[in-house]
This record gives sequence, structure tokens and C-alpha cells, in this order.
Amino acid sequence: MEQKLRNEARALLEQGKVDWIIGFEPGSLKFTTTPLITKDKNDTERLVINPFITNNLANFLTGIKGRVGIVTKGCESRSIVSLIQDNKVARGDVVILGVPCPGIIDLSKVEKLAGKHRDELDDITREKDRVIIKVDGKTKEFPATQAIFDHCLACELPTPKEYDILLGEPTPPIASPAAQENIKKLKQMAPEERWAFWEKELARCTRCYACRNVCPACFCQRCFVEETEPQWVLPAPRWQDNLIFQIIRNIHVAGRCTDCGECERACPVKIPLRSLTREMYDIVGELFQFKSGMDKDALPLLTHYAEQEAEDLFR
Amino acid sequence: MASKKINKKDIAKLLNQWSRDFAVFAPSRESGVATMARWGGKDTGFLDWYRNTVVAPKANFLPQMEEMFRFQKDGEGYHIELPPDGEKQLIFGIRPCDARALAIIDANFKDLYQDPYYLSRRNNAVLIGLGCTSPGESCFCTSLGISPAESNDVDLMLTDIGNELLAEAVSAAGKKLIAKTSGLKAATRNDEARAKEVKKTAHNKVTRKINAEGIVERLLACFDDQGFWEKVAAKCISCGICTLLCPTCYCFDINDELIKQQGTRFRSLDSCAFPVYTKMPMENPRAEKWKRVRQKVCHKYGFFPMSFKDIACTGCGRCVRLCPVNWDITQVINSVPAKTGVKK
Amino acid sequence: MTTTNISPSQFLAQDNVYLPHIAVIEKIIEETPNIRTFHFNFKDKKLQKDFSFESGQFGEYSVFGIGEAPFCISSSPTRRHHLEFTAQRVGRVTNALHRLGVGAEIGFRGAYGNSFPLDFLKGKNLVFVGGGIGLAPLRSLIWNVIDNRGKYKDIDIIYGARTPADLCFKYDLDIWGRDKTIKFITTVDRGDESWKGKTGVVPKILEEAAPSAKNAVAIVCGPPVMIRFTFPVLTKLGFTPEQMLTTLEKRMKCGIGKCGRCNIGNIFVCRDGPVFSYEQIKGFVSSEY
Amino acid sequence: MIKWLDFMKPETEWEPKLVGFLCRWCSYAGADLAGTSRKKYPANVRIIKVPCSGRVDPLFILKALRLGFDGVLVSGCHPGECHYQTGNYRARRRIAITKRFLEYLGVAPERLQASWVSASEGGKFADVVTEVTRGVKEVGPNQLFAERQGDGAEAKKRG
Repeated sequence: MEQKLRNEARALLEQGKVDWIIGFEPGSLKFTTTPLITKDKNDTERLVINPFITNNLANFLTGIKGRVGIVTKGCESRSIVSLIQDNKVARGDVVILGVPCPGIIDLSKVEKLAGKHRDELDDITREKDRVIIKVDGKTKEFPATQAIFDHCLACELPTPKEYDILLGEPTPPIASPAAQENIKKLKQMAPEERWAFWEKELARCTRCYACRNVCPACFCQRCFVEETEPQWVLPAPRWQDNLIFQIIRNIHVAGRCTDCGECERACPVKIPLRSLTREMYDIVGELFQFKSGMDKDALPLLTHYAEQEAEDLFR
Repeated sequence: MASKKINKKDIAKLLNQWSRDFAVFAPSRESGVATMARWGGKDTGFLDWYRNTVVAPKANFLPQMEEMFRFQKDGEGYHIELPPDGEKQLIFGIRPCDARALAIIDANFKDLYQDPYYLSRRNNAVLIGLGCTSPGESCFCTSLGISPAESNDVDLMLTDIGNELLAEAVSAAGKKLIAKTSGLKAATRNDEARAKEVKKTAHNKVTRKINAEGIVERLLACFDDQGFWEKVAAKCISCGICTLLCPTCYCFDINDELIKQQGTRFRSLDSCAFPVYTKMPMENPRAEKWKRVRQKVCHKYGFFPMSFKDIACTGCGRCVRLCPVNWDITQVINSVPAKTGVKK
Repeated sequence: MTTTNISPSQFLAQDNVYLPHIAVIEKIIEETPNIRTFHFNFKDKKLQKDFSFESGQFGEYSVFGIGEAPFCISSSPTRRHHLEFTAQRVGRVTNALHRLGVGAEIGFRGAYGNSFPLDFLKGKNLVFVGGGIGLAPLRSLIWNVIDNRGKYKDIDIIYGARTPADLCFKYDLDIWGRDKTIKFITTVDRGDESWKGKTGVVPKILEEAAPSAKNAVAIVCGPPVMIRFTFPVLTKLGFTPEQMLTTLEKRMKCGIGKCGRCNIGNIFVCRDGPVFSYEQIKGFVSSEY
Repeated sequence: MIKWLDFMKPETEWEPKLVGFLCRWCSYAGADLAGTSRKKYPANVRIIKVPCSGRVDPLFILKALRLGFDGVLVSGCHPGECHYQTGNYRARRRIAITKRFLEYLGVAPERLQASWVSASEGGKFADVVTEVTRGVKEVGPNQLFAERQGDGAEAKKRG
């Protein structure tokens, strides 16, 4: 699959069909990859596909000029489709190199399974539905469902629906109930407890805006938190302002968020952001039967309407 | 003064003892995130899991957000009120890289004008260093003249020698603290030899290296090489992780807030990665991403050493470890070309 | 780090550079529809007496509850019955400033930064080149020079704005225009029927006026685009980089070289500037300014 | 010497403070009508006239709650009757997700309410305000964004 990708990518550049290739190359740390954004056909030799290709590459599309060949997992394909719906990306400007994705390995989960810090692990490999961890010369095996990200467990579209070239065989969704465990727990709490929970979690926020900046759906030229006239929130990490930032961010990306989980993964202080984004995803699905990024001809959620909907929420 | 030692089992007692005179901070984990938190009185589990904190201990001196003063208006005009007394802090378990970082950024806060908020905290704090025994994959402190288990920037240095921690006073304050502290045992020659061994082993475990030789000149030489910086910056997403969590990044913002006639002036950390950092109403000298990335790299490795001698990086590896796109400053520094004859 | 026995609050109160002095606005002059000059005095009478500054220095002005912004002191240290600054309404703080009336209290920290090198200027011909609100820092120096007229040789002032309505300090322009010891030119990009001065952008008018570079120093301040086009003209007229001075503007927060954002290379505009010779900054003008 | 004030001192006799964003074409006129026809309703709502319910950014709602208002009412024209054709339809989607999301976070549903009130429905306006005020009274003062003593944020601030 990897070699096929390299060949296709090289060919796209050589034939002038694209100006850029966006994909993954090996990262500088164990078990990591890093985005490769290049115009150089020789760089395509570094392209990889492995269980650690975490980033949502669609994020780079809005900042790039020219035609792009982009390595695309299911979640990325939905983000790209969503960007097409919003007229941020023209379908003709992207060549989607689809990659069926059986789930990305969550190193935090692996650390828990192995009982060791990631630096101390010798190897992590994926064999079909098993994840194999080598540590201290010993081999441990776990079901893959225990080692991949929650959002991958919840993934509805592991194989891109929208693509130009599909690399490898389609893979079915996992649809594990474990994916929504945290939200379920939250919903069992009393409202005051829930608010207290978010207050505590957001108190850790450093306002690094990684959640916003890794998000393909957050494409505003200027974010409301940077407005000064009026200043909606204090540009400093106080929990009240952090929470308002997250609430509004989620409302802004409603109908665009594809539950790719990047915000939660990127957060350096591990705020469970997916428990916000996923709930909004479900609210939108329930109220408006809207699933973002599934159909490039669908109309964006917040700029359209149906005549009869959500009336029970109004007096 | 001969060095002392303390059994790991007695660390809780020791911290409780110090809590009488200090606000003691020690590594703690909340929701899986390691920070320097107020010592809770019991849990010394960190002795096993602690590698380094996510938020650098600079937060104890330059908090992510602090009130500078409050103001209120009455019939006679505005009145300004300063925040209440800070505490005497004791930071337990600070790593040599982070302690060095504080010593480095002291220069900025002492230069020309004294920064009272930062310096009052610094002047009132005791740093207890704890040497790393297993430096992380992302660590590169040894390339910047730092050894993971040795430090001159703390008051007291601890070294893990198995069941015990060896304690060596580094500063006068450290000596004073040892003299005041009960429950410490005298260390044997053997203990000291063991500690020496531990320090050496730790040093050799740091495998990531950078080539910082002539870096100031190298950076200045390629400062105007837009192509180089665009390539370096390509995958950066302009978030603030590498700067806000960096132990040597000190840039800050000042903002006011007024709620119900009560005003507060806040200071909070800011990041050169954000376009608004330099944005003026009419223009922005660093609107482009590559210019911001260049500023970050050049400030740490070029401008800061030009002003204050030291490179403003201690190789703690946080930026490498925490970056969502694995933008790796060690790769960038190593890729800055050796100074060619071309002068800008 | 040695432990001292200063309690933090004492330390905060003693020499806290971040604490603003309270000042009262005494007069507001509407220079243009969106530029105003504010005359102010410190509330503390002793401070009002003791306060000292040099032409070219700036202050950090607070509108309490809104924030701080830096402006140069646009009055001259030779005229001390009050202080002045001039602000264009462009952002959060300046909008709030323009909402204030006479009697309102503001905060002031300063004076910060370096100043125009009077010793260097002594005995020289001075060429002032200003555009729009950029006249504000020059004005402090111009009055300073006029009040010590004997120390300096010829004075040329070339000042321009977009339209006649955009010219600031018209009351000063009148006086300078009548002063026989000053060669004074005003210009606008676009004139109207009543406009009697020159028409054309400042660099072009400067080139026409062609002041001699001999024993002269040019002092330039205006919008960055004007500054960028003025240096080449001065170079053509024979001015060396050391003979060209300018004052720069950057986003600032602390004003004292700590908060990091106003750097050009390792130079901080707030701490090492705002007055620079072209020699000091020419390497960075293209890429960072 | 001023004191470090606690902004959120409970008042002796608590009356909720609400902010109402009313569309100028309908609900605002409805409120007018309620007034001129002397309908009785609580005076707890501070009214902000907006050109259309579609103008109401969820930020306004959050900002009102942040500033300590106990509840927010958004009121516009009945579906199909928008002066700008579709403004209230868009508002409906935005308000609906905001309402559901805030509930999920732990905000009492009474704190954000929305209604359709036409210019001729003075009576309905009075009823809506009465109902909304009663609801907010039941859930009590808004302490959502109040500064807590000794919480994590405080610790971070002090370092």
C-alpha cells in the first residue's frame, strides 16, 4: 500500500496533476508520524502509511495555494467534503488518495496496557484486529479495540467515500459502544456536577489554541477570541473564558465537526474535548438528521434549514 | 558540608516538615497531566512515575495568568490596589533543565527594569532539584551544556540512589535549609560514589543531539532565506504549545477587565506563534507563518544569546514531545546551514 | 537562588514599573476626524513637578478597564506646564480614549525608550520629514529645537498628509510657516480648491526640495510605507545611513523590553528605540518592518 | 482603601435579572403591545432590540450568562413570517443547538429560552415573560461563571 502511494504521489507531481502532496512521513520520535507537505517528487519516497498517522491532514488544505494530492483516511475525507460544502476547497483542486483506516493507535492507551511509558516500549505493531507490544524483550498482545483512539472506535466511515484513488481494501466500521463511554458517564451526573466537571477540566487549559488550529473545521481568518471591539472573552487562560471559548467553538463547528478527535489528541493538558465535540455531533444528528462530511452536495448545516424542525425547543 | 541522604519512604514526612515554612509544590498528576501542584500531604507516588511536568515550573514564577493589580473608581477618581502577599515557595523535584531555564529567563526580568512580580517570587523561592534517571526520548539537554542529574541552578540537589535520595546543598539557601531540616542522615562515601555513577549514567542516556555550534551566526546568515523558513514552517499549525509550555519562553500579554465597576489588570503568557501577538491596527510585521516560526527559532537561538549570552533553550524536549504535528526544533537547528560566506 | 526577606507585596509596591500614575485630561484637541491630541497633568502634584522626559520618548497610557497602549509624548520637554500625546482612533484603547472627555482620568507609565540624540544634532542642519500622525514625535523635537534655536543650524520641515483635512497640529503648522528661520513645506496627496500648499506624496516633495546632506541630519517619521520610500530619496540626496533617524512603531505591551513582541532582531523598539538611525535597522527593514 | 470585592454577593430579596433579545419586527412590537394594552407581566427582562432573531449570535447568550444575567430569552417571528424570509429559520438551528449543548454542559434549560411572538401577540408576550421569569426564579441565581474560592483557577493564577 505504502509503495503504491509513493508511486501515485510521484506520478501526480510528475504529470503536473497536482502542485503539492500532503501525506505522512516518519516522525522524529518512536511511534509517531509527521505531516509531509511538499512539492518535491523525491520527497514522496518518505511517505508512509502505518497505525500512527494521527493528524487530520485536511487541516492544511485551506492554507495552501494550488492543487493538492492528499493522503486521506475516512475522517479526513469527511473533513474535505465538509470544506467543499463550505466552498473552502474546490473538489477539482484536490486529488484524494484514499486510505482505508482500521483505526489509529492511541499511545496513551498503549501506555496503560503496557504499564510503561512510551519511551520504554520497544515496538508496537498492528496485526489485523490485534495490537502487539514489545517491551523488555517480552511480547504482549491486545485486541486492537483496546489500543485505538475512542474516535476511531466510533468511526462511521473508515474508508473514504469520496476519493480519486483508493489504496487498499475497504475496511468496515468498528462501532464499539466503548467510544461514547465518557459522555454516557457525564450524562448520568447531575447538571451541577457536570458543570463542575467542565469547570475543573477547563481550568487546566493554557489557551494554546491547538484544538482550534488542528481542526479543519476551524477555518475562520480571525477567531472570535481575538476580537477586541468588543472583546468577547479575555485572551487569558481563566476557566470561565476557556469554557466560553470551547462552547462557542463547538457551536461554530457544528455540522462541520466530523468527530476526527484531533482536538482532544492535540490538547497538551488532556482536556477531554471529544466529550464536547461528539455530543454536539450527536445533537446535530438527532435534531437535524445531519451528518457532516458525508455528502459533498449537502447544504451546510448552519446556513440552511427545513421548515419543520426543533419546534419543541421553542415556546 | 558533607552531603545527606533521606529514605524515599520519609519524603512525605520531609515535605510536611517543609510545609510549615513554605508553600510546597511537588509533582502531581491530575487527569493524567503532570504538573507542579500544591503538596497534598501524602502521595509520593511521583517518585516512581515522575519524568517531567507538562507545564514547566516557570508557571510558579510567571503564572499562565496573574492579577497585576485591581482598580476601582470612586468620587475621588481611580484607586489602585496590589494583590495580596505571595507565598514563599519550595519547588520539590524540579529538573535541572527547568532550573536552568529559570536562571536563563532571570536575565530578561532583571534587565534594565526589575520585574517585581517575577522577581519577588524568584527571590522568595527554594528550588529542590531532582536528577533524571531516565531522560526522555525527546530530551536533548546535554547538547546545551546541561546534565540531566546535575545542576548549579537549584538550592538543593537530590539524586536517586535506589532506596534513598542523596541530598547535596548547592547554594547558601540550600545549606541553610539542610541545617534546619530534621530527619536527614549523613551520606556515606559509598552513597556519594553511587550518586556519581547515577549522574554519569543519566548523562549518557540522553541520545538526542543538536548542533548548536555557531548557531547565532548561522541563524543570522540565513535570516532572509525565505525558502528555508517556509519549508521549516510548512507543517506548523501556529498553536501555542511549544511556547506556552516551554520553560524559557516568557513573552506575555497585559489586558484589562472591568466587571461591575471592579477592574483588574491581568498579565498572561503570550506566544509569538499567534498572528495577533504583533498585530497592529493597520499592519502586522509577522502576519506570515514563516516569519513567526523564524522569530521563535531566532529568538531562542539567536537574539536571546545576542543580548544575554545564553541560548534560551535547555533541551527539556517539551516542544518536541507535545507538538501535535511533531515539529521538531532539534531537526530545525540541525538543518540551519553552516555559515557560508554570504552576508545578508 | 538566595532567599531574601523582602515580602512580595512590599516588593510589588516599592518599584513596580507596571503601576500607572494617575493623570487627568485637561484639554482635547480634535486634529482630524479620527486623531485627537490630549493635554494631561499628573494628579500627584509632586510628580507633575519632578517628571522628566526627552523628545522622542513614549509612555504607556491606560484607559482603565480597557487596556494600555503606547504613544509618544508629543509635547516638548521645554514646555512643561502640561504633557501631550496624540492618538488616532484605530483600536480598542484608542477608541476608548476618544470616548473620554476633559477631566477623565487615565493611567500613565513612562517615559520609556531612548530619545532623539540632541548632542549629535547640535550644530547641524535638521531636515524633518513627517507624514500624518507621524509628526507627533517630530513635533516634540521641533519645539525643543525652536526653543533652543541657537544650538542648531538650518531647519527644513516637510510635512504631508493624505488630504488637507488629515493634516495634524495645524496650529503649529501656522507658526512654523510664519517662522522666517524655518524652511517649511506642507504637502497633501490630494488637495482641494482652498489648498495652497504642494500636492504630492512626501518622498516626491522631499526630492524636489532637495535639502543638502552636508552637515545635515534627516529625521523621518510617518506611516511605514512613507518611511520605506523616504530612505531611498534621502540616500539619493547624499545622506548616509547614520544621517537618517526615524522613530518606529510596533505593537507593545510592557514598554520596557520584557514582554517580547516589539523586537526587530535582538533590538527591542521599546527598550532600545523608538529612535533609530537607518544604519541600525536597515538589515531588517525589508523583512520585519 | 477599597476591599477585594466579591462580585456575587447574594442580595437580600432576590429577583432574577434576564436579558431578552427581541426581533424588532415582531416580538419587540409584541412587547410594546403588551405594555400599551396594560397586560401584567414581571419586569425582570432587560430588552435588547435586534433586527432579527437571526442576528442573535450564541456569543450574545454566553456573554449575558458570563456577565451574571440569570436567564436569556430570544424571541422572533413565527416560522414562515420572517421579515428577511429566512432569518428565524437560521436562528432556530443555532438556538436549538446552543440550548441543547448548554443543557449537556449542566446549564439549567430554564436559563436559555426561545419563543416566537408576533407583533399582535401582546398577550403571548406577557405569558412568555411570566413563564420564563418563573422558570428562572425556580432554578435560582446564576452562579455558573462566578469566581469560586480556592479552586484550581485561583491556584493557577497565584502560581
